[in-house]
Amino acid sequence: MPFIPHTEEDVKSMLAAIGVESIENLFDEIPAELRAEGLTKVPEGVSEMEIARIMHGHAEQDSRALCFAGAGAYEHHIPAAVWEITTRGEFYSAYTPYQAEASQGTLQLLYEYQTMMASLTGMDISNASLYDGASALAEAVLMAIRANRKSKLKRILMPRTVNPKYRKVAHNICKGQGITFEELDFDLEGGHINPGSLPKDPGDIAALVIPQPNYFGVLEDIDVLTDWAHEHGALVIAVVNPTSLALLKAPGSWGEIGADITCGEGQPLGAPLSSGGPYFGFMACREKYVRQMPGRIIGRTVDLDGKEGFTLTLQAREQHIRRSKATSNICTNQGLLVTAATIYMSLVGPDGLSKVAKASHTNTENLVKKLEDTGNTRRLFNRPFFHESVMQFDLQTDELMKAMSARSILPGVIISDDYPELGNAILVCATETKTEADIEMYSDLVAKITKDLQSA
Amino acid sequence: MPFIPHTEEDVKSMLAAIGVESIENLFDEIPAELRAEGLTKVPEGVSEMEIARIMHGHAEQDSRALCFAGAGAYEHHIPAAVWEITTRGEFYSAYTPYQAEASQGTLQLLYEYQTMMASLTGMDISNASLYDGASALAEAVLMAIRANRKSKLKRILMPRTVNPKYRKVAHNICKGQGITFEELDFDLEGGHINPGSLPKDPGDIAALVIPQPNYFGVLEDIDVLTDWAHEHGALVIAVVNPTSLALLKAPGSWGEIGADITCGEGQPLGAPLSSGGPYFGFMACREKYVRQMPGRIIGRTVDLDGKEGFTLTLQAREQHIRRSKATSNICTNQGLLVTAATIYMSLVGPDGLSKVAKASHTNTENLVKKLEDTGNTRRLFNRPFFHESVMQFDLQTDELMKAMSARSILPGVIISDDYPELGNAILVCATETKTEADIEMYSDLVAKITKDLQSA
Amino acid sequence: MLIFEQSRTGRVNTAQQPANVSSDINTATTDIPDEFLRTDKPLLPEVSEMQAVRHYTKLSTKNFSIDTHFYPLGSCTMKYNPRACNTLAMLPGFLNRHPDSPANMSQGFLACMYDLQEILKDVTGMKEVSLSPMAGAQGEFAGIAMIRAYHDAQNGGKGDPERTEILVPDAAHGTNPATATMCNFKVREIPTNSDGDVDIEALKEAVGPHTAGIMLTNPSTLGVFERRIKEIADIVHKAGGLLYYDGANLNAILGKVKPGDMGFDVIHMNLHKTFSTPHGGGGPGAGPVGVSERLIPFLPVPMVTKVADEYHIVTEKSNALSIGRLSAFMGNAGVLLRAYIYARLLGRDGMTRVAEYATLNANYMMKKLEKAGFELAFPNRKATHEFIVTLKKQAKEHNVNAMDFAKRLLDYGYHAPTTYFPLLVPECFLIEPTETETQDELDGFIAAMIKIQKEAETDAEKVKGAPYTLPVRRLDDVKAAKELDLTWKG
Amino acid sequence: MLIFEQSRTGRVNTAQQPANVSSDINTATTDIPDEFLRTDKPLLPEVSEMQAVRHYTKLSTKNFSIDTHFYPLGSCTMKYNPRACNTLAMLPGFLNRHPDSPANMSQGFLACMYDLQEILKDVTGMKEVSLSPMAGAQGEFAGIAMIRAYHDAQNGGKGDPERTEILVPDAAHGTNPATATMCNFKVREIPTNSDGDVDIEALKEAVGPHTAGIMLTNPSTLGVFERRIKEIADIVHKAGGLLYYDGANLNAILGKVKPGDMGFDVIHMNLHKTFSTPHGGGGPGAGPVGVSERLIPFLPVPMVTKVADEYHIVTEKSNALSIGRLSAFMGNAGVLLRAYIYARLLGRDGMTRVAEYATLNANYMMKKLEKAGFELAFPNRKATHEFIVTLKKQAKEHNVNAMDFAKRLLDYGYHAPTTYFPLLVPECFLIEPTETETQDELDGFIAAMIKIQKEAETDAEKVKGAPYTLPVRRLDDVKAAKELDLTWKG
Ligand SMILES: Cc1ncc(COP(=O)(O)O)c(C=O)c1O
Ligand SMILES: Cc1ncc(COP(=O)(O)O)c(C=O)c1O
Repeated sequence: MPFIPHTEEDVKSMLAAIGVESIENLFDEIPAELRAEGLTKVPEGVSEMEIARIMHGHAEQDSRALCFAGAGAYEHHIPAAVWEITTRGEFYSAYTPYQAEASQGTLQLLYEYQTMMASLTGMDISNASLYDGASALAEAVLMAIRANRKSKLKRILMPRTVNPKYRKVAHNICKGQGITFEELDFDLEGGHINPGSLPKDPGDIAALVIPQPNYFGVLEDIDVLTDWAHEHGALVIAVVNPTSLALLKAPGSWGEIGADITCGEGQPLGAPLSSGGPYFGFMACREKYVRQMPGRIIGRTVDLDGKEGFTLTLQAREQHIRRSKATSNICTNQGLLVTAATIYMSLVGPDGLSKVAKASHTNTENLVKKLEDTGNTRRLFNRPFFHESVMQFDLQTDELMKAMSARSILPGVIISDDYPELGNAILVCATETKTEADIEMYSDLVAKITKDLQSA
Repeated sequence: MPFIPHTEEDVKSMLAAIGVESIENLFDEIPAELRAEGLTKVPEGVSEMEIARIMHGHAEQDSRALCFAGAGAYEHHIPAAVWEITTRGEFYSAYTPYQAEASQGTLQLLYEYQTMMASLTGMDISNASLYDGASALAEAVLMAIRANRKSKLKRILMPRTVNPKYRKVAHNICKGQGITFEELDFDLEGGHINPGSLPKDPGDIAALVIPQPNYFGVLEDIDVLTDWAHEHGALVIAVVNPTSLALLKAPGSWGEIGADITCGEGQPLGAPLSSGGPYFGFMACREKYVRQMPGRIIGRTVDLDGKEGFTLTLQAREQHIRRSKATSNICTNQGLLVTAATIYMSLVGPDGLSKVAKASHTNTENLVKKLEDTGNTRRLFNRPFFHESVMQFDLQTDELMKAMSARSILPGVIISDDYPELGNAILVCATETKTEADIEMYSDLVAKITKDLQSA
Repeated sequence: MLIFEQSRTGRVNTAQQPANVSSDINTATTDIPDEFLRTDKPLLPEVSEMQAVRHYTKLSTKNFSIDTHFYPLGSCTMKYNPRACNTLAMLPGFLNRHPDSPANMSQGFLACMYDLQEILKDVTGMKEVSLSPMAGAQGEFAGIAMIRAYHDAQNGGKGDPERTEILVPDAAHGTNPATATMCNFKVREIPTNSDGDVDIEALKEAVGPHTAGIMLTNPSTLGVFERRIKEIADIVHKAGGLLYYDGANLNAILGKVKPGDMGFDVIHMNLHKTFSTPHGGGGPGAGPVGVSERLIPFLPVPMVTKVADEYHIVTEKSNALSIGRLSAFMGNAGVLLRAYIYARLLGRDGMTRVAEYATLNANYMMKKLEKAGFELAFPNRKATHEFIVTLKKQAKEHNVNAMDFAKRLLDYGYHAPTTYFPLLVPECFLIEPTETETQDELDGFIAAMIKIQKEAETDAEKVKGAPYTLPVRRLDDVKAAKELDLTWKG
Repeated sequence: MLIFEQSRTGRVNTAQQPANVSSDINTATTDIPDEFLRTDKPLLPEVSEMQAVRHYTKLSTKNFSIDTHFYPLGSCTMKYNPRACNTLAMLPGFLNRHPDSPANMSQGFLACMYDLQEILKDVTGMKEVSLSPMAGAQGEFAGIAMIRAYHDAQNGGKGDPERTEILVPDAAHGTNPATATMCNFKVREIPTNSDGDVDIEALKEAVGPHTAGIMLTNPSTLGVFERRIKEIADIVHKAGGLLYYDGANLNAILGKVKPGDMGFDVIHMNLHKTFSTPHGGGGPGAGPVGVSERLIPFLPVPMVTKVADEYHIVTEKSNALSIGRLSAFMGNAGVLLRAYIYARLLGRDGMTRVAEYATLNANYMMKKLEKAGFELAFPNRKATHEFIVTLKKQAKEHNVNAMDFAKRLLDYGYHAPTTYFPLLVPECFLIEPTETETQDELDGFIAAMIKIQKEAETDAEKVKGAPYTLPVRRLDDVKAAKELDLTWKG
């Protein structure tokens, strides 16, 4: 029996110890009319050998594409050590460190993670993870509403330069609680929130969300925006890419006093693309808001002998203690991904992460230039960007996508659904994993496909 | 610097502690005229990201072929747990357990391995590995010469049904010591050593080598052969496939008193094909010969408190103690592969190994029948076989090989170099990893190719 | 020692850096204007690859885990996570797929997701499944949000604004009430009777036009099967409420009884429990939701459909009534892959056996502990896949409480059961052995409990001082919360 | 507990078995006649997958290893094994290649092997390289067999049968004399002078027409560079002998000096040392051999050549003078892949740095230990990548010997250095820190040595009773060898 160790004799002796005739008897409290006849649609069991062959087949079907897509999920080099250590049984098959003494490995790692993330974001403290970047933004919004005691109206200013999927998730998760999101439109030249377009008298706002880089890859005027929000009594929620923070100003240093809450998608720190998950959301904030923070937090303390150790702390914020009054319903989070991220950050270090950021920036810059050189596409926005850029193509984007994907190149992400005003726009990205030859292959192919399709 | 942790300041402080000016000074005992100018043919270093891409490319080049080759290396299903545990740093990056107290993991595992192998082979004891099956046979021959005190002539009877590569290796390793190998030819009908063809008066022979199954996959008359050897004062060296031992008579039970030394290739027990290595040679023997055994042996003992523990033992046989009088020069052996094999055997168990053996047998039987059904090929030998069979084809074997490999099927191993008398012969094998569809694909393709080539 | 304490300024790990990039954080090697740039170096470790490997390898060995210890943490289903699920889910073809890849580049992955949806439908008896929620609690959120959406769609779209309450038994997991709050419902607690079943009279009193729904676990977190579930369903349905099933305990009933047949309208599953995806030291999980007919339109996106042998991704574009997406992409896809592999390995018979042997193990332990003198919370009931021992006698007589027992178990090489949950049982040990443990292992745990009981009688201080053999002695949680030290400051 | 003690008759691990096969060992489910069949069940464990995983996971944690501990085992080069080398060598495309695949199905693998041959030629300064030997000792065998083949081919093929002796310094590794014996040579030991160099006068006396060759390590196993190597080469060459280089210590001189330039005719390399392939708890290694011009025809097969951008496998078929193959296939191919990846990661400059920093670390430790009062075996010499401390004073004064120090180091979390080798230094500690260790780690080891020295002075019994903190106390090796217990008997 797969994964069940019982021999027939074991079963006999165990049933005898219980004092029942058969295993079936153990289910006799279930009303007879409810009993199922077993399963029918679940296939018959297969051996590991068989499923291995099936899965190899499926994996090969979606063969390794050359990926120029970003839009919230980025292909970075992941050191082999990251997942070799992360998948060690002791990390992989443990659970939430409820018994701190028997979980010092995970707990110390999380404390180290909190330290790294707090420093990277320029915040005082970090939690131990949320589900993903999008839901982390939702939690940040809920947290801001709780934290901003002065604001009464549960209004959030949400720029359209925030990842549209994040905006949807924030809306879907927060709407039950009567929160309203007011959109801020973007500048069509710059692809950013033009500070000039900010309302003079915005009224009672709980928080302004500031993405950096924004969804278009463009850099926002973070200092001006942050100060504007604070002047109007709003908290600032920064949504950032963690790789970029090795290069870009940390939210803690935005404007005069810095952002209040920082969140984002942790995937670039050691998580493979893997169809969108598991990734992890990170969240960091000012110390004064720590009691409003959702999710696990690890603290350093001492044991009976005065020896240093680590433990879950401030649990009174959480659902298992506070139940309906908790800061969030989150329980299981994304521990293993944080394990990978902590090892990733240790392996690349501050220097390496900065080089990853720079190489990604430079590669994207080269890609944009090469694409423009074809004459068949042009960049839409004139502002500095991090490692993504919106390109407008002469072709219909879905035709281009079809032709490129047939050649195993993923040219980027089509964004016209969310931004119809931008026309045939594709968001492109070239991280440090792309070589000059890759970039050339892309631009050559665009030229060729455009020619072929236009002459067809 | 890849893998070197020193900062510039470290270097300064260390040089100061040593009292030299520069690292270069540390090399000043090397005569100046010998100093190299550095390296020239070694390429420039690359990052892990770059080498990963290069190696992915190379690996994909030799894309997954459907493998019907055996001939000493067998594709079996390997449970995922085997290598996930084997490559844990504590197994992967430890060395020979010289400090027993700090190596109980490896030592206990090896003791368990010795137990499993002794039982599988029906012998009293096992060592902890040799390099591979071929060199294990060479060591077995040397050991037999030492162990057979009655024999003076260093003569070994070596059937031609033993893997020709093993015979070559045995010859290459043993010839320096004046050992002579006398060949025994095989029966052309049965593909086995015909007991009737054994010399009546063989003279002084140190040992007879008996392969089971033999190189052709055929089963030898092990009982008769064993008894014959013992009657003539020769020791019996069994060369066996460990998978087959779940099904076939253990060498310890051959004939009246069983074989004296058993050796073979351990690869089928959890080692991937991986171009021929690393595999491991196993060797087991009667207790009375233990002091003639080459390689590491682990013993169970107690510690200062009387607690059970494991340690290297009988080291007086080995080169680091006995030097020029050692039983072998072997030092580093194939520990990690034995680790994998031990975990493999624990995961499949006696029942699973027997099923692997049976399924491999049945699949090969089906393959042979299906191939015969095409009318383009026939089995050469009429004796029972384990999981390999020699097939004679209508086509030139190298034409067939070319045509099949172009379709990513490896149809088997061409053996005409070693057995020109067998004509267009290919040694085929279908382990438990092959499905009916695989086998049909093979036979259909043979029919098609034969037709195409014959009509061309 | 913390990784930061092993760090040295200027140490770099060249093999892990892209070549030909300046690292000086202060030089504008890019064309990005200075105003956007960081000027300080973030506090990431500056260690060699070996230092990092050694540090985290050693840290890992300070954990108890399923791969090293019996881990009978009630309500968490800490059973063996087959290694093949990990190895196969980490095949390059799966890892490299970008979530926004078009369907023509994704047929292999989507086939697995589609099949998993079908499998989960069969297992739960629900009509349709969405895989996207990223853990149990997010599954709960999706479920309750669907209940809200359903009521909002009543009366020709005008909604049913009266329905502001979610009923939750007092034994419920903390995520249940927390979720109801997140969806802006009021929580009303329903008491449990002495047999561990819901107090039906209290329920009857509680329901009404304000009832949006009830959240139930069956088997409940008390380790018993709620026998009058049909009656409960009728009561709630008649009042116009919907039934939410918290699937955390599905392991107990796989193939034996289906939530759909019990009358539930919506269910979440914890794949990291029942489908044995790894717990990862606190996640990731996956909390797919299944629904009855009437809630199908509200399911969260994305989902996968199959049309003429091709797989497609369904988004909010085509499902206007959907509660929408709850994550940027498709939830914890890699976890879903692991669950799919696990389900295929088990197959339909294997699934049913899971419930049988999980139940066998729990009942065996329960009886043996009872015989050894431990007090059961519900001595007249059969255990499901878990059961509760109450140590209130020990606490009273020897001043050795459940926490002390728990810590001492660690010394004996066993992870502690869930303690102090459910809250209504005093000095509570919720014990879930799972089906993958051997009788020997269970006997070992029971023997340890008996030993600790003896220790409690003869040397209570010893138990109260535990653990002694772990990397640290008992930790000061009060100090941790009072003198917050949440990041290393050098 | 042994795995067998966790076994139960009849327990099977279904997921790891091919389907549809009867398992009954007694029924002839195949057409194989009974006379060939086994009737008893072999003693393999009958455990569940989880039991096996848990058992071997826990066993692993009882090991010291590079990934967990500083491991300054002299002569063994226990440096960091980059994880990428493992991950990439285990790509399915590499694992699935059958060794008898034709060259057209093998270009990816063969390209790596060819490149590795070229890299090793550069590193050693030899003219041609064969990768096939499976460890250092087999490399030695190949080397000495080639020397024999060379002498046998002299005099127009009549050979030079007088040459029956191989010279070996008394400091040589045990594999050297053992190898010479396997090739049927007599071994003549050459003494070492007080500076650690070969006693040239003794050498001059030893050489003659009976000299087949000499086996040397340079730097020697005494941790010093043999300065008069050229003179030695001349002496041996003039006498008609050849020079064999034991490449175990190549880590010390990578890119700094090449064996080929020192006058060696043949060399083996230990890729598991210098090229950082894993030691695996005792292997596998890889011991490629390189030769000067005159030995090329004798190289072991297979080798890889490149003709017009295609790679081919060279076998005994085309190389008639070859000493032949020493393994069934191509040696430890997967180890060779790991070495290749490592070499590419380092590159030419990285290689040279290896020698530099390995040497820096060794000299630093040597000086610090000397300052702390430890006696060096060769105080007037520079260390190479390793060096020797002799604890004879401690043994004499406090009755605490090298073994006691070694065991006590384990308590302090350090693997012991190589002890009692080379044999000519009494109470010998051969210490090789390698280049991948930090100054902090070296300082920690030195501090531990100083502490143990203090303990030896004040509480010798404590040191002699070590270790105390490991899974077992000091083991009784005498009992192990006397009362042989080599397999479990139930
Ligand atoms: C009964 C019950 N419900 C809900 C949950 C929440 O699931 P998750 O932790 O995956 O969010 C849990 C798990 O901890 C549980 O045990
Ligand atoms: C100096 C020296 N020579 C030869 C060898 C033998 O190498 P191997 O163990 O790989 O056979 C060793 C390694 O142990 C060694 O240190």
